[in-house]
Amino acid sequence: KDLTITVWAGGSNDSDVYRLDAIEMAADMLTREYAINGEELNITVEKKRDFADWAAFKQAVTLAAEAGDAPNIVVTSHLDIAPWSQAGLIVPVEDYVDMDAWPLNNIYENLIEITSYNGVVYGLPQDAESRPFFFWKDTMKKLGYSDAEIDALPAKVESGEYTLANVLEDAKKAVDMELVEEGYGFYPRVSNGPDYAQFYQSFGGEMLDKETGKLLLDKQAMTDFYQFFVDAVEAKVTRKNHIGTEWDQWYAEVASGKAAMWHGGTWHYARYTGKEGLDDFFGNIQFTLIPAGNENGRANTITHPLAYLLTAQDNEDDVEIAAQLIKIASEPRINTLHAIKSAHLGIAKEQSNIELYANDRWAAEATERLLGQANAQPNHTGYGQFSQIMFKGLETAWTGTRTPAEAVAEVEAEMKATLGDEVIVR
Amino acid sequence: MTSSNFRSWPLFLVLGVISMPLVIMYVYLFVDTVTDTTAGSLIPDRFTLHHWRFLWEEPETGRVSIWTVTLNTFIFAICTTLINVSASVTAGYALSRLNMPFKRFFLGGILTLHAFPTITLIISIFLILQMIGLYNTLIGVILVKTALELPFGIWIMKGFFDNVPWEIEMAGLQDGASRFTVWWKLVLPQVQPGVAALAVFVFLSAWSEFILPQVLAPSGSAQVLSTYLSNLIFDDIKPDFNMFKSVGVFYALPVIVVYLIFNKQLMNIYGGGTKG
Amino acid sequence: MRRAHLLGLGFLSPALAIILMLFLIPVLLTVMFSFTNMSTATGISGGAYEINAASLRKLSDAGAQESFVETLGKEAFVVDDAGITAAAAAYGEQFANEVGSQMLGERFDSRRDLERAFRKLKSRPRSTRDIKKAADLFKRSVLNVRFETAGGLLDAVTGNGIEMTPDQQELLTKTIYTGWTWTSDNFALMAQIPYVWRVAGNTLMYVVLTLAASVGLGLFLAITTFYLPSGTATTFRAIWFFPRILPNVIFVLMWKWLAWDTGFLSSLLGNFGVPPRNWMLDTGANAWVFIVLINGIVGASLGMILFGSAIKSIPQSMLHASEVDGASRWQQIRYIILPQLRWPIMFICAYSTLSLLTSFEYILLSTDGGPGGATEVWSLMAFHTALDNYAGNLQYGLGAAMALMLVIVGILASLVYLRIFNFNDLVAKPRIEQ
Amino acid sequence: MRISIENFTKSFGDTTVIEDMSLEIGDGEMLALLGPSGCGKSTTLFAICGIHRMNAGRLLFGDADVTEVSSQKRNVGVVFQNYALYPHMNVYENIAFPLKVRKESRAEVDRKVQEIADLVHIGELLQRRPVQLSGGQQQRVALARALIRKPDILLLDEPLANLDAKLRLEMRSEIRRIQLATGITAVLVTHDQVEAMSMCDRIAIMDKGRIVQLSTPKDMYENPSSAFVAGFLGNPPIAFLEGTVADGGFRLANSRVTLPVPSGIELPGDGAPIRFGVRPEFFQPGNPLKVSGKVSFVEIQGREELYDVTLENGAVLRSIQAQSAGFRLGEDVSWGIAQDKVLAFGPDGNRL
Amino acid sequence: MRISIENFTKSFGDTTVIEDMSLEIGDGEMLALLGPSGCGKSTTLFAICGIHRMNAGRLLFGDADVTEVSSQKRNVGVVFQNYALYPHMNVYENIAFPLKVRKESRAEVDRKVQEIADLVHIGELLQRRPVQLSGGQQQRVALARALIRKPDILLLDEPLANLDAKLRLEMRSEIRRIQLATGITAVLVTHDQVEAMSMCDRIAIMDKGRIVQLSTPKDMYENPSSAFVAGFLGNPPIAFLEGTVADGGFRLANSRVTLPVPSGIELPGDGAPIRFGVRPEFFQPGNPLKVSGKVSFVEIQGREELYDVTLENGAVLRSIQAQSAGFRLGEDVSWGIAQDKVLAFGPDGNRL
Ligand SMILES: Nc1ncnc2c1ncn2[C@@H]1O[C@H](COP(=O)(O)OP(=O)(O)OP(=O)(O)O)[C@@H](O)[C@H]1O
Ligand SMILES: Nc1ncnc2c1ncn2[C@@H]1O[C@H](COP(=O)(O)OP(=O)(O)OP(=O)(O)O)[C@@H](O)[C@H]1O
Ligand SMILES: [Mg+2]
Ligand SMILES: [Mg+2]
Ligand SMILES: O=P([O-])([O-])[O-]
Repeated sequence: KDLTITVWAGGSNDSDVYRLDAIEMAADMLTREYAINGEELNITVEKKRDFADWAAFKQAVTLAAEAGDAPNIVVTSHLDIAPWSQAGLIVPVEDYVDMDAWPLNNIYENLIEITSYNGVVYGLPQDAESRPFFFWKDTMKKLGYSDAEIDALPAKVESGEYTLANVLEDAKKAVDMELVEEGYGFYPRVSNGPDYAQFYQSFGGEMLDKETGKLLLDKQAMTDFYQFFVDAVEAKVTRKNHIGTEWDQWYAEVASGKAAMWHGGTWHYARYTGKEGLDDFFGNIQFTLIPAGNENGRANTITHPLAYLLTAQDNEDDVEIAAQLIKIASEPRINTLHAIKSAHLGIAKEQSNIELYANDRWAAEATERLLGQANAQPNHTGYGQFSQIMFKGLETAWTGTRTPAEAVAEVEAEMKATLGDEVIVR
Repeated sequence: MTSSNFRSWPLFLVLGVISMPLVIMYVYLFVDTVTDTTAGSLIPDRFTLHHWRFLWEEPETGRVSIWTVTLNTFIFAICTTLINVSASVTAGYALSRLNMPFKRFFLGGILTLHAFPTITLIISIFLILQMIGLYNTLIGVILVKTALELPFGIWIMKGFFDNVPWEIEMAGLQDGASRFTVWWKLVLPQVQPGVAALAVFVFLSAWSEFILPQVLAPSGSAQVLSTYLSNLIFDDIKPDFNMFKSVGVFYALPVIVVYLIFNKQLMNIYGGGTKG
Repeated sequence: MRRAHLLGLGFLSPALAIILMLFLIPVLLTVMFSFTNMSTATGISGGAYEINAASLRKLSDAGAQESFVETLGKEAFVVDDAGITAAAAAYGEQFANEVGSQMLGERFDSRRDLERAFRKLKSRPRSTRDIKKAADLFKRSVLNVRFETAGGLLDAVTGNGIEMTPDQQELLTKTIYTGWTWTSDNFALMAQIPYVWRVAGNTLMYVVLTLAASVGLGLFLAITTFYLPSGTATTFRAIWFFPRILPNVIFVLMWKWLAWDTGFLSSLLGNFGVPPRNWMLDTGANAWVFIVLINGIVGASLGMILFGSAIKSIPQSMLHASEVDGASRWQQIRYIILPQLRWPIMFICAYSTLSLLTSFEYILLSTDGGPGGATEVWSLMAFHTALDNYAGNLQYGLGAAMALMLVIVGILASLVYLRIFNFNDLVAKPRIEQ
Repeated sequence: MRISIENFTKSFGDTTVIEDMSLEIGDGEMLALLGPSGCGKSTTLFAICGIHRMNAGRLLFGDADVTEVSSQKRNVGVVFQNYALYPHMNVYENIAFPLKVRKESRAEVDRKVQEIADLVHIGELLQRRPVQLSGGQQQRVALARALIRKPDILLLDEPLANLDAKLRLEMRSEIRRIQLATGITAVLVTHDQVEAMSMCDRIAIMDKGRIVQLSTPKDMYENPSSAFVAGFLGNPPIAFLEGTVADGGFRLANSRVTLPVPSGIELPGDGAPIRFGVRPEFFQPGNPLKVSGKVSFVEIQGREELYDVTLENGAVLRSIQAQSAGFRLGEDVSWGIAQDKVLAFGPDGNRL
Repeated sequence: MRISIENFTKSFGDTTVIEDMSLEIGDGEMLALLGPSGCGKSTTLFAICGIHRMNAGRLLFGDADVTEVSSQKRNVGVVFQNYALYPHMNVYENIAFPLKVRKESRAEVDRKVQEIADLVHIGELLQRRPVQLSGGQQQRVALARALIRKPDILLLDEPLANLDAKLRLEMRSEIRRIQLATGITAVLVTHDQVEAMSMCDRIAIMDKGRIVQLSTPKDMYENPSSAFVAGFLGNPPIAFLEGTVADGGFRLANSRVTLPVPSGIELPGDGAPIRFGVRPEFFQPGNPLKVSGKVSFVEIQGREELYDVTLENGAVLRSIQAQSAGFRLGEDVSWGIAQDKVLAFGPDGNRL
C-alpha cells in the first residue's frame, strides 16, 4: 500500500528539523512493523516548514483544511486545539491510538492534559519548554549575593521568599550602582508571548476559571501586573521603549551580561551558548521560576508545548496511519533527538534515563526545576483574543499612554465586548 | 532639458545629500552579503561567499530549492504580466473606443474597485478558488493577482488608447480592415510604449507579491521567491542575517535588471490614464 | 443589441470575467462575512453539532435547565444486549460472548475504561483501532460526537432515551451549533472598543502624512532630476526607484539596520556620545517618522516616475519661453511646471489615498503597529483581526466588517475623485459610429 | 462613380450639424467642399465614407444605395489631414495594407505597390518609416495608400493643411495630376480657397451645414452668389465698401462720394444699405473710376506688391500690382476701380 | 538695439550645426532668416536669446557683450512657432507673466497689459484660456507676451507656420505693423519666402549653417547670388533650363535651340554647362524671345492662371498670367522669355 503523509510544522527553524524528521523515522519503523505482519506499506513523508511566521502557518493550515487539502499531520501550538477542534479541522488522537500503551503512557500527564480539550485527547505533545527567569550571576555577586545565596535562589523563588518586589529592588540597585546601564536592570521579552501571562499569574491572576471553564479577568492581578512594569520603567530599570527591540540585539545583550535580570525561554540556552558564544552558561547565569509578585500569587512558569495534531481526512485509514506515526515519533529516544538538538524539554519520563538527555545538564536541570511547576495557557477558543487584549493593555501602560487602572478598564471593556459571556471579570 | 540657463551642480549636491542614506543602505546591504562583520562594528572584516550558499547547497529538511522557487517566480510574474496586459489591452480599448452599453458604469466601477482592501478579500477569494478548483495552484494565484491589478491596468491602457489619433483607425476601416484587424494591427502598435510601461509595472508588482502565494498556494510546488525569503524565519538559535540579505539581493536582482533596461519605457507611463 | 455593442462587450469580457470572478464576487462575499461571527473555530464552509464540555457550558448560559444539561453531559458506556449483538456482527460471536458473559450490565464513565476492560479479554480484536470501534458500539451518550445535521443529533439524543421538549430541542441545536451565524454585532463591537477610535485617528494621520511626504518628495525628485543631465538623472532615479522594487522585507530590513540600537545611526552617533537607542521604536513620534519615511519613499518612487514623465511631456518651447520671459528656476517651477502637473498630482493623490488606506505591509514589517499601538492603522488592525492571531482563532467576520468600513470610505473617496476628474470627460463618445 | 447625397441630415446628440443637404458629384469629377471651420465639411466626408451614420437621407454610389453599407465595403479611399499613416509600418507596408487585409498574393501586392509608388513619385522611399519622410512625401504615401485598391471614390480631408507653403504648391498639382490620371471621383475638403479653385472642377461652398453655392471655380470667382462667397474666394481677399443707394448710385458711408453702379444690377430703393465688393486686381492706377486715399500698407511679395488704400471715410480698398510700381507708405493716391467688375450685395449679403 | 553675431559656432555633440557665422542686424531693423529645414535658423535664434550657449564666437547687443549673459537677463522677447502659451494661465496672466516674475506692482502690470493687448487687438480676450482662442488670436497673445517688457530685441521663430492661409496673410501685416510701431529690432525665422519678403527689411538666406546671401527682398529677388537663392524666392517658383555655352549663347540640353545671353553676363568657355533661370512672370505670350512647347499643366488660382509649358527637350517653363488667358491643357504654344530678366548660373550654382 502506497501513501503520502504530509507534515507541516509551524514556527520551526533549522534546529527543529526533528519535528519533521521524526515522522520520517516513524514511517520507517512502521513500514518494518507492517512488513513483519506481511503487509506492504510505502509511506512517503512530505515535509514542510517554510512559513513566514505563525500567522502564515495558521492561515495556510486552516484554509487548506477548509479546502479539504489539509496536511495529515501538523505540528503547532496546543492553543490551536480549541478552535480547530470546534471547526472540525482536527480529530481526537485518542480515537486512533492506545493511550495506555507505550510510549504514550510514559508522557507526562500534565502535558497530555495540555493537549486535551473538553476531556478528549486531541494531540500528542511534541516538545515541552518553559519560560524561566534569568539572573546574571556576576551582577548578583556585585550586588552582594554570595555564591551560596545565588545557588539557593531557585528554591527561594519557588517558596515565595524572593519576589518581583525583590527583583525591582535588586535591579534598581544594579542600575544605581552602575553595574548595568539604565533600562538594563530588568530586561524582559521584547514581544508578546505566553511569557507575560506568567507575570499575571505571579500576581494571582488565573486565566481560566476551573469551575465554569470560562476565561477569567482578575482586575486586581492585572492592575498589579501592569503596575509592576510601570514601576520598573519609573525606576529606570526597564526601558519605556523596550517592546519592539530587535531580538538579535536582545540575545547578544543578555548573553553578555548587559542586563542584570531577564526572562526568556528554555530554548534560549542554545542561542546563548551557540551563536552568542557564552561558553560557561552555568557559571554565569542562574535560572528560576518567575518569582511571585505578591502574596496573592505564586512563583510559576508557563510551558507552551507544540503538539502533533491529526487533521480530519476523507480517508480514515490515512488518519490511522498518521496516528501511528505520531505515536512512534513520541518514542523517548526519537523525541530526545529533537529536545537536545533544539534545546527543548522532553515529553516523557523515561527520557531522563536516556543518556543523550540525562547527560545534557541543561535539559536535566531545567526539566527538574521548571517542568514540574509549569502550567499552560488554557485551551479556549477565546484565549487568542484574551491574550492579545491583555498584551495591548500592558503595552499602553508600559509606554505610558494609559495608567495601569485605565489600561485595565480598557481591557475590561474590550474583553467584555469581544468575549461576551466567555469571560468572567473579577 | 537643453537650456543652458540653469546650473545643475546645486541640484546635484542637494540630491546627493538626501540620497546618501539610501545609498549607504544599499551599499551595506550588498557588502553584508559578501562579508562578515563583527557585531557593533561598521567595517566588514573579511570577504566570504558563505552567505550565498543557498545557491549551491541542497535545501534543508522542509525547504524548497531556491532554483525551483526562482523558476516559479518567473512563471508567476510573466504569466501575470501576460494575462494582465492582454486583458487590460482589450478592456482598455473597449472602454476607450468602442460603442457599448453601460460604458459609464464599467468605467466608474473599475475605478472604484481600486479602492478595495484586497488583503481582506483573501478569505472570500479562497472560497472562490476552492470552488473552481484552483486553490493551491500557481495558476490560481496568477489569476487572483491579475484580477486585483486589472483595474489599474485597464485604467492606464484606456488612457493610452485615448491618445491614439482616431484618423489611424478611420484610415484602417477605409482600407477595408475589420474593427478587430484595425485594433490588432494598427492601434495596438501605437500604444506599445504604454503596453511596455504597464508590463513593467505589473511585472514588478507581481515579482514582489507575497501574501497571495503564501496564503492561496501554500504547498511547496507553488512557492515563489517572496515567500521563500520571508520563510527564512529568523532562526533564533543561529540566525544568518547576511544570508537573508543575500537571498533578498538575489531576489531583487532580476527586477533591478528589468528596471535598468526598461526605465525609459517606464517614464512613458504618463499619457496613460494618469492624464487629466 | 447592435453588432458594435457586441464587439465592445466582447473586448471587455476577458477582463470582466476575471474581475467578476476573483474580485467582485469576493467583495460581495466579504460584505456578507461582515454580518457573521465567522472565525477559525466556526469554520468557513459550515458547522456541525457537537455536545461537549464547552457547548454544554454555553447551553447552561443560554438558560437550559441544569438537569437537562447534566443528562446530556453524561458520558456513558453500557454493556447491554444491543451492544453485544452489534459486537457479534462486527467482531465475532466469541468476543461478543466473552463480553456478554463477563461484563453484561456494567457501566463505564469513559471509553478508556471500557477499552481497558476489553483488553483483558482473550478474544478481543487485536488492533487498537478495532477495540476502540468495538467500545463505541456500547456508547450510550452523545457526548463528544460530531453530527453533521441537527436531525442526526436529535435522533441520537432521543435514541439514548433523553426526552426533549420542542423548546429544548431548539435551544439545543441553536447553542451547540459549531458553525457561524448571522449577526450585526461586529459593527456594534467596533464602536465599543476604545482602541478602534485611536486606530481610526492613526489611519487618518498615516494617510495624510504619507501622502504629503510621497507627493512632496516625488515632486522634488521629478523636478530636480528633470534639470539634471540625463545620465545623472537616470542614476538618481534608479536610487529612488529601487525602494519600490526591492522586496518589502529587505527594504524594511535596511531601515531597521539603520535605526537599530546596534545599527548605523546609533553607531555613528555613538562617536558623539549619544547613547544608542532604537531610533525607530524609541517613541511614538519616532515610529511615525519612520513609517512616513518608509512608505513615503516607496510612494515617491511612483510619483517620481509619473511626475517625471509628465514634466517630460511639457513642450520644451514653453520652458524656453519662460526663461526668455525672465523666470528664474524657482519661478519656472512655481509658475510653469507645477501648474501643469495638476492632473498627475491629483491622480497620484487619488490613487495613493486609496492604496494607503488599504496598505499595511511596510508598517507590519517595521513597527507592527507599535510602540504601544501608536502606529496601528485600520487595515493592519483588520489584518491582525482576520488573519493574525497568536492562538489561532482568526476572526474572519470581525475582520471583514473592519474591511467593509475601509471599502465604504474607499468608495466615498473614489466618488469624490470621480467628480474632480470630471468623469463625463473620460467617457468620450466614439467617433466611429459602426 | 457618381455620388448622390440626398436629403442628408446629421446630428450629434441634440445639435444638428448638417440639415437636409443634397449634393450630386459627377463621375470623374473633383469637387471641393470649401467653407469655414466647423461648417460640416468633415462630417459630410465621414458620411460618404461610412465612418458616421446618416441620421436621415440616402447616399448613392452610382445607382447603388450604400447608406447602410459599412466603411469596409464601400471601396472609398480617404486621405486625412494629418495623413494618418501607420507609424509602425514602413512606406511599403503602409501602402500595401489595404491589399494585405484583402489577402492578395505577395506578388500581386508587390506589383501594385510599385506601380502606385511610381505614380506618386515615391518609388525610392518604400523602406522608410513615416517619421523619416518630409511632409510632402508623407502626403504622397497617404495618397498612394488611398489609391492602391482602386477605390471608386477618393476623399481628401484638408490634405494640404499641414504642409508648408512651397510643398503645398507642389502637392496641389500633384494631387490633381493623379486624380486626372486615374479618373477617379474625388471630394476635396479644404478651407483654403486657392486650393479649392486650383484643384477642382467644381466647388461647393458650405456654411453652417448648408451648401450656399455650387459652381465652377471661375464662375464662382466671377459670380459669387453672396458676400460670404465673394469674401471667401480671392487672394488677396476682396475689399468691401459700405454704403447706401442714393440717386441710383452707390453713396459711400460717411462720405459724399457717390459711385456709379455697374449695369445689370438691380438696386433696391434709395437709402437702402448695400455693399460694394472690389477685388484687388480691379483697383488699379490705370482704371478710370478714380477714388482717392492714402496708402496705408505696403507689402512686397516678390513679383507683386500689395497696397492698402484708406479712403477718406476710413474704408480700405486693396490693390495688387506688378512689382516695381513703387508706391510708398503714406503716399496720397488716386486709383481707379474697374467699374464693370464691381460686385454689389444687398443688406442680407446676397448678390444684387 | 543693434545685434552683432561674430564668428558664431555651434555644435551638438559631434555635429557642427553652425560654423563661424557672422551677422549684423541694425537697430530697428527687421531681418528674416530664411532657409530650408534644418539649416540652423532656430539654432541661431536660440543663441541670440541665450537658450543655447555658443561654442565659439561673440554676441553683442549694442556695444554690450552678452555672450555669457543668461536668457533671463538679456531682455529679448521671443515668439515661438507653436506660440508656447502657458495653457494653465488665461490671456491676461500669459501676457503679464514676464512682469510678474519681475514682481512689478499690480497696477503697473494692469496698465501695461491693457496697453499691449490693445496694441495687438486682443483687449477683449484677456479672460480666456489659450485653448479658447483661434490660432491667430493665440499668435497675438504670444506676441504681446514677448513685447510687454519692452524687449530690446524681438525674435520670431516661424510665427506663422501653424496658421491657415487666410490668417497667415492677416498676421503678416499685423506683426510688421507692430514692429514698425515699436521700432524694435526683430529677427524673423521662416522658411516661407513670401513671409520673409513681405515682412522684412533684409533677408539672410541660410543653407547648411552658413549665410549664403544677405540683402533686401527686392534686391535678393532680382539679383540672387546663386541658383539656390533664386529657387528659394518667388511664387510660383523660378523654372530652370539646363544647357551649355555654345557660340556665346545658351544651348538647351538635348535640343538644338540656342538662346541669346543677356548682356552683362560673363560666360565661361564653350561647352561649359550652365543654367538659365526664368521666373514665371517673365515667360509670357507677349515677350519677343519665343520658345515653343506644349501646355502640360493648368491651374486656375482665381485672378491668375498658372501654366507649365513643357519644351521639346522635356524641360519645363512656368508662366503666370492674368485670369482669362484661357489656354488649355495640351495646347501648343510659343511664348516669349523676357531676355533681360533671365538669370544665368554657373555649374557650381553661383550667379554668372
Ligand atoms: N463627434 C461629434 N460630436 C459632437 N459634435 C461634433 C462631432 N463632430 C463634429 N461636431 C460638430 O459638428 C460641426 C461640424 O464639424 P466638422 O468637423 O464637420 O467641421 P469642418 O467643417 O470639418 O471644420 P474644420 O474645418 O474645423 O475641420 C462642428 O460644430 C463640430 O463641433
Ligand atoms: N539639441 C540638438 N541636438 C542635436 N542636434 C540638434 C539639436 N538641435 C538642433 N539640432 C540639429 O541642428 C540642425 C539645425 O537645427 P535648427 O533647429 O536650427 O534648424 P532650423 O533651421 O530651425 O529648421 P526648421 O526649419 O526645421 O525649424 C538640424 O540638423 C538639427 O537636427
Ligand atoms: Mg474638418
Ligand atoms: Mg526651427
Ligand atoms: O515562541 P513563543 O512565542 O512561543 O515564545
